[in-house]
Amino acid sequence: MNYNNFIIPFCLGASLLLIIIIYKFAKWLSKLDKKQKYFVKRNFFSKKSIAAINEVFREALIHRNIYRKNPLLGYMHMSLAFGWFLLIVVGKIEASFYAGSFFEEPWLAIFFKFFAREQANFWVANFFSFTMDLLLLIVLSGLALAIIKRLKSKILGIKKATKHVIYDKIALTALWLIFPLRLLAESSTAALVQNGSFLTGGIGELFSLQFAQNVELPLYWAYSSVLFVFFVSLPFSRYMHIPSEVVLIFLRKWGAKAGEQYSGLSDFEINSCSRCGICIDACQLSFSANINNVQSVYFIRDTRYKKLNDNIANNCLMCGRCTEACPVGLELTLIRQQLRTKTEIAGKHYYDYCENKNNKNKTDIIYFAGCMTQLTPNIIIAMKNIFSAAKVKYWFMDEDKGICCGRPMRQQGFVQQSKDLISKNTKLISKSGAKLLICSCPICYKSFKEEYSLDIEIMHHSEYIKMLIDENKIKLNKSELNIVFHDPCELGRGLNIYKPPRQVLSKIGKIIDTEFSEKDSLCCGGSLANTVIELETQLEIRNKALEILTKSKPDILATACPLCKKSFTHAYKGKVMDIAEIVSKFLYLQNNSKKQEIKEKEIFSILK
Amino acid sequence: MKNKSVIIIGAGVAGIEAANNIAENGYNVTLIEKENLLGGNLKNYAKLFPDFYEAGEVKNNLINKLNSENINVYNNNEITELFFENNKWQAVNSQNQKFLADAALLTTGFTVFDAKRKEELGYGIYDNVITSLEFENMYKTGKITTKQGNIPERIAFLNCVGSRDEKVGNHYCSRVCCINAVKQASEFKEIYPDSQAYCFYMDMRMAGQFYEELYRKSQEKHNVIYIRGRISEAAATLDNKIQIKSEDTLSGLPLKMTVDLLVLMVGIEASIGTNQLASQNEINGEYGFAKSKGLYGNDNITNKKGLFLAGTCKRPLTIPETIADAKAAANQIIKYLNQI
Amino acid sequence: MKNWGFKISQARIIDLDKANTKMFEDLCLKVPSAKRCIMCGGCSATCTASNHTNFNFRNCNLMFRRGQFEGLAEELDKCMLCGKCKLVCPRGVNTRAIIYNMRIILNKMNYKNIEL
Amino acid sequence: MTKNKHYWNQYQKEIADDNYFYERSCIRQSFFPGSETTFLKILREELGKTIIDDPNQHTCTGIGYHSDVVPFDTTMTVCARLFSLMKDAGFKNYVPSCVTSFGVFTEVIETWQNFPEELEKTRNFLRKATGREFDIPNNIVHPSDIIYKYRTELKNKMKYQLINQETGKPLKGVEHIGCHYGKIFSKHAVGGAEFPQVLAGMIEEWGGEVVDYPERRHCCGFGFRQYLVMANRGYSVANTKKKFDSMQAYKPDFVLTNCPGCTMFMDRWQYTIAEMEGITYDDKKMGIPVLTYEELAGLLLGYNPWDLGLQLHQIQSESLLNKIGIKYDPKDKFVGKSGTFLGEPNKPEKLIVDYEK
Repeated sequence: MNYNNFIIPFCLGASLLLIIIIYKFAKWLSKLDKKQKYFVKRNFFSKKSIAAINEVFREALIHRNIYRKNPLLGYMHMSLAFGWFLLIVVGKIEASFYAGSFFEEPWLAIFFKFFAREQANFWVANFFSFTMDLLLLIVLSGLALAIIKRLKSKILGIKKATKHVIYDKIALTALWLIFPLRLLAESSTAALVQNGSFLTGGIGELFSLQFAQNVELPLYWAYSSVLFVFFVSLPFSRYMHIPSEVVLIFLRKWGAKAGEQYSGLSDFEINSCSRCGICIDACQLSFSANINNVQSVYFIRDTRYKKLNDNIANNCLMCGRCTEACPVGLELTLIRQQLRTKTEIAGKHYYDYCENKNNKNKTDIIYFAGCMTQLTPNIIIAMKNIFSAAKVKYWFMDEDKGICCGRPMRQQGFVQQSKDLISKNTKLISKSGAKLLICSCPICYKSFKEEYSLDIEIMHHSEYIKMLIDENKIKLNKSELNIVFHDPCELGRGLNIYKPPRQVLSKIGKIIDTEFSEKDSLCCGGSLANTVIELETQLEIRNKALEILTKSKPDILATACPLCKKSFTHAYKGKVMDIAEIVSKFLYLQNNSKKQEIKEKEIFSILK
Repeated sequence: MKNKSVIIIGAGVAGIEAANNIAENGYNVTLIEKENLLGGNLKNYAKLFPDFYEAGEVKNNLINKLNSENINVYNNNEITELFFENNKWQAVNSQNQKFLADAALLTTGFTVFDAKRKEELGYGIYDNVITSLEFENMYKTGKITTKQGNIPERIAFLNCVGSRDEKVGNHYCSRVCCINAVKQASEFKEIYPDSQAYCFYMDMRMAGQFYEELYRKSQEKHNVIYIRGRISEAAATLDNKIQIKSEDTLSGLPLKMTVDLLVLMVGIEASIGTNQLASQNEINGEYGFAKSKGLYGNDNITNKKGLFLAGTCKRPLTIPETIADAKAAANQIIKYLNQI
Repeated sequence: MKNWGFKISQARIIDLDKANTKMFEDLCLKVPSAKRCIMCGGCSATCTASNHTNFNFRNCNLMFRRGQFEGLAEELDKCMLCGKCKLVCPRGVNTRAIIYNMRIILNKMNYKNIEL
Repeated sequence: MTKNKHYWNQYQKEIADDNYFYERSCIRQSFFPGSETTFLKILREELGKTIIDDPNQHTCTGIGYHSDVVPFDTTMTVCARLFSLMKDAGFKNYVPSCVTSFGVFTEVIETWQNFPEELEKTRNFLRKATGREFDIPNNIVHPSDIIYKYRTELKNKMKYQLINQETGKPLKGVEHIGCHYGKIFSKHAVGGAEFPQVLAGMIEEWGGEVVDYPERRHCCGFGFRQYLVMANRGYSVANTKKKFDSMQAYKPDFVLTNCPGCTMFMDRWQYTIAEMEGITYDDKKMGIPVLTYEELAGLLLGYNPWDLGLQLHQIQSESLLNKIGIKYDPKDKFVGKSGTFLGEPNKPEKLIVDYEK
């Protein structure tokens, strides 16, 4: 049997790792919610599993997403992950080939050079030896890049590297030591028995026979021990993302979706974070306000180590920019919202005072302005204008201060209260018999779409205006105005509505592109979701965003959210208008030429 | 010796007063005004607090003295650049015409806050939300009416619009709006004793001579009702009245009422000219106002040799304060011209 | 225990010698702008809950500041956290964060999914 | 506090030096029966004054008046009858034992002086009802005023001083003036309303030290309506508690009062507070003794404490007696005038009433 005492640390470490991972995965899988479990069962034996394998290959080994962001960074990850993976696979084949059986000792592949001392020197062995050296070289090159990244992250396109915890540092040190030690150990064997190829053999030649004899066993011990350290620290360090992400990809392919509640899937997501720190660069708190310790990477890290505090949990604009940037595709904003959930007080009813709000009139269309819109009366007036121009009958649900949609409560983690509000509004809406609900505030809109279970159509006013134009119910005047459209977070990244507002605005003026738009658009700083930063910080974020948005000196800075409008109006001396306001000003009045004339004058006055 | 000259930019209260004082001493003064008429912001007012003195009279007294031959007045001239070159202060107007002098005095003054920036108060949206300036204009005509031409039965004055407001970036107190609201409420009640006037305030700052007395008189004689609370929403009702919402903080209850006219007491902001010329000469202070060298004895001089400041280009001031400040500036300038 | 038919009345007075004002100081560490309030009442004026109930954020903040916590948690439950108050505040007080933190403190709430 | 020059020293009032017409208090006779007897004894035997104690006297209606059950016209007429008794006896100096009465009389007289028609009306009422005539007293003083006036003479006759025998330091006394003594008309109070000297003067003259604590001027909590209606009683006791909470830190040895209500409530509410909330205001859980000025004067003059009626207080005063060094026989405590044992009262649950040295 191929045995030496130095394999003990490796075997022990590998078994421990296996046990811990199986235990953790079993626990998380059992925590999956009903829907997620259903999908897993239904799609386990389906083509989706094959698609998942494909995805694992592309994302977990080749790291396509990171490659796209920065080729050098992608190569670093690929060489380490894929290189090591191949080392294991090819090593296994090599060992099986050598032993003449597939069921050779499991450690043989790892310490192959040591045990395969009297291997015949023919082309197959040479081929394997060469391949293995090549793979080792690739891995070592990746390692070199990793060291450079640690020292100077900017070269690899990362402005701010993550600050790591002690587990990470131990695992990282072990990881960095594995391959140099393997190289040295194998080189020493190669020096003694000449079984190395260009790399191990080449370095082996530099060793004297005496020296190689002296260091060979200690080097294998060191190699094996470092493996032990890495394996044992892996489940407690960021390297847990390696096994977790594989399962996560399968779960996703099978159709499991993260819901409002924290679940086993969330556990997998949290552990799939590799703490690469890409989210730090995407975060406006970082690049506008120089707050660098609260981003998703730290949020998830602190959650994993059960150290989460209010300052980190609540210090987030929930703008979703990090979700867009995450290479693992973690739903960071949603996870944050799940985790903000607070302990509840059983049996409490919070908003009974809203009961006296009654709707007597039946209606087909409801207009819900939202709390914030109450403070931007121009939007409400504009919407009323548009409704009357399109001759639409509607019920203005919150004309006399309505019930909040519940999303602000949910964002702060008060689920019970949020549900209370949702049920109050649902009652009002279903009583009215409406078929269409139009919102002016993207926050309410997202809430109605995702948190309510209303079986009526829900639209943001930008979509509704688009529909009115398409149906020829309103006509607009064209002008020469230059318009910059600012995508509100909840409307854009939140609900993927990028086109309708642009289509509407392009009927009025010329839309000018900005540096950050659509998926990359910036938060206005007015976000309600952050309860930690103070006004001063919000203004820094706003000013930076405003600076970028108005670089081209547009005639109008358009947006589709009362909160964004409010943020920008206070600082920008130019025109900041909601899309509804602009449309209302540019309504073409067919049957009244006199009014139309006045209208045109008004349009002209906008430019002033 | 006396052929030395000074440019004064802005022919408002401070500019004219300083011009008169300097010219009396035999120096040449170039007084430049961007508008057609002289008098600056004083033109906008009918009567002055706290004694209801005719603003027109103050203005005429100032302007009438301007006929000294040492003063050259250039109206309709907007200065866009001011700099020191070849031992002269040079002011350039928008037509690229240059004015040269040995010293320069900035009296570019203030402009009022644009109330449209506080959208929730409905200015520019609803007809019957007006600013204190518009109220003055109406008062000049002797008729204070709603846009529909009716006599307001109820009028509300809201203090601190654009002052003491972090949201619009103005942390400072404009100092004159409180007493101005008291004055305007009293004026309103003089004309319409049967109507009711309300004044919404955060703090009543009556720190000038006779201010407190006027405040008291407005309570006793004119029955102006003071409510400690800030209005945070205004909306029009069907009959074009304005419904306002505030908290009556002293009773701790929310308060809503309908008024025929809502007057926003707009605060003082640095004028565009002040902002522009001060930053060109690196004497820009907080909030776009110009910065003097120091408050104690150096308030009219700046870090730039030969560049002087007077009036509300530095900070909100009342008219008597501005006049005194202009005299002080004139004194400093004369001293400076004597030395060079 | 004897039935007296009456109880010793509690003083209505705000006794700043005994009141717990430390809680407000702690709150200020989280929301420094809480100190800036000048009690203008703009928040309560715009508040939806204030218009339907006797909820009054300005007063809640003041009571918390004075260490008067009785009934405060129930009072704060009426707030919908919509954030309008934050938008109208002339002093830039982070009103919403104050309510959020007062709620957490008074109800001793914690994160549900994380055992801390 | 009188050591410094104080403005209240100018608030002095005229106190007649002899020939007093005494009017007893309704409640004091039953709650603290030794006090009034002692007062008469001191005046007659120690000071040699003439004071008449008319058996025909009656209430001044004070409690009924302040509880809104007796109208003012009735009160004025009832007071007038008392004055007519004095007129019959040929006296001019009226001395009501009770501070409530004192307040009522001063109020009535003030009314008559300002509204002569009321005086006429009252004369008519009295004439119609009883056929009596009356004169307004020349001098109306409270008995505590008289003791205050003669505090130095009394001091010379005293066997004891308000000095702690063990430490040699002055005893600390809380003085509590009845509200109606000085707060209705401050001109009738020695030292005015804010710093009444009447009791403080006695304590200081007799060797003690006056405690000046924050709630010194606060009402004892009686308040008539407050105590008499059970629903309001919690408010009444809360006021007493506030006073004791405030004075506790000063560790007073005794409380001295001049008003029947105050003596009663500051004494009895200590029991209530102890039983309800377990709070007592001294180290031994026995409470702070509350004495009337007559009782204090009597003690210092060497009278038998049981003759003064100290055993009838809720808070027992043995601790104070020991501090002053007064000799007493515990066996005599519950022996009546006839020499028979009267039996011991029931003991409270939390407040300790048995003195063990």
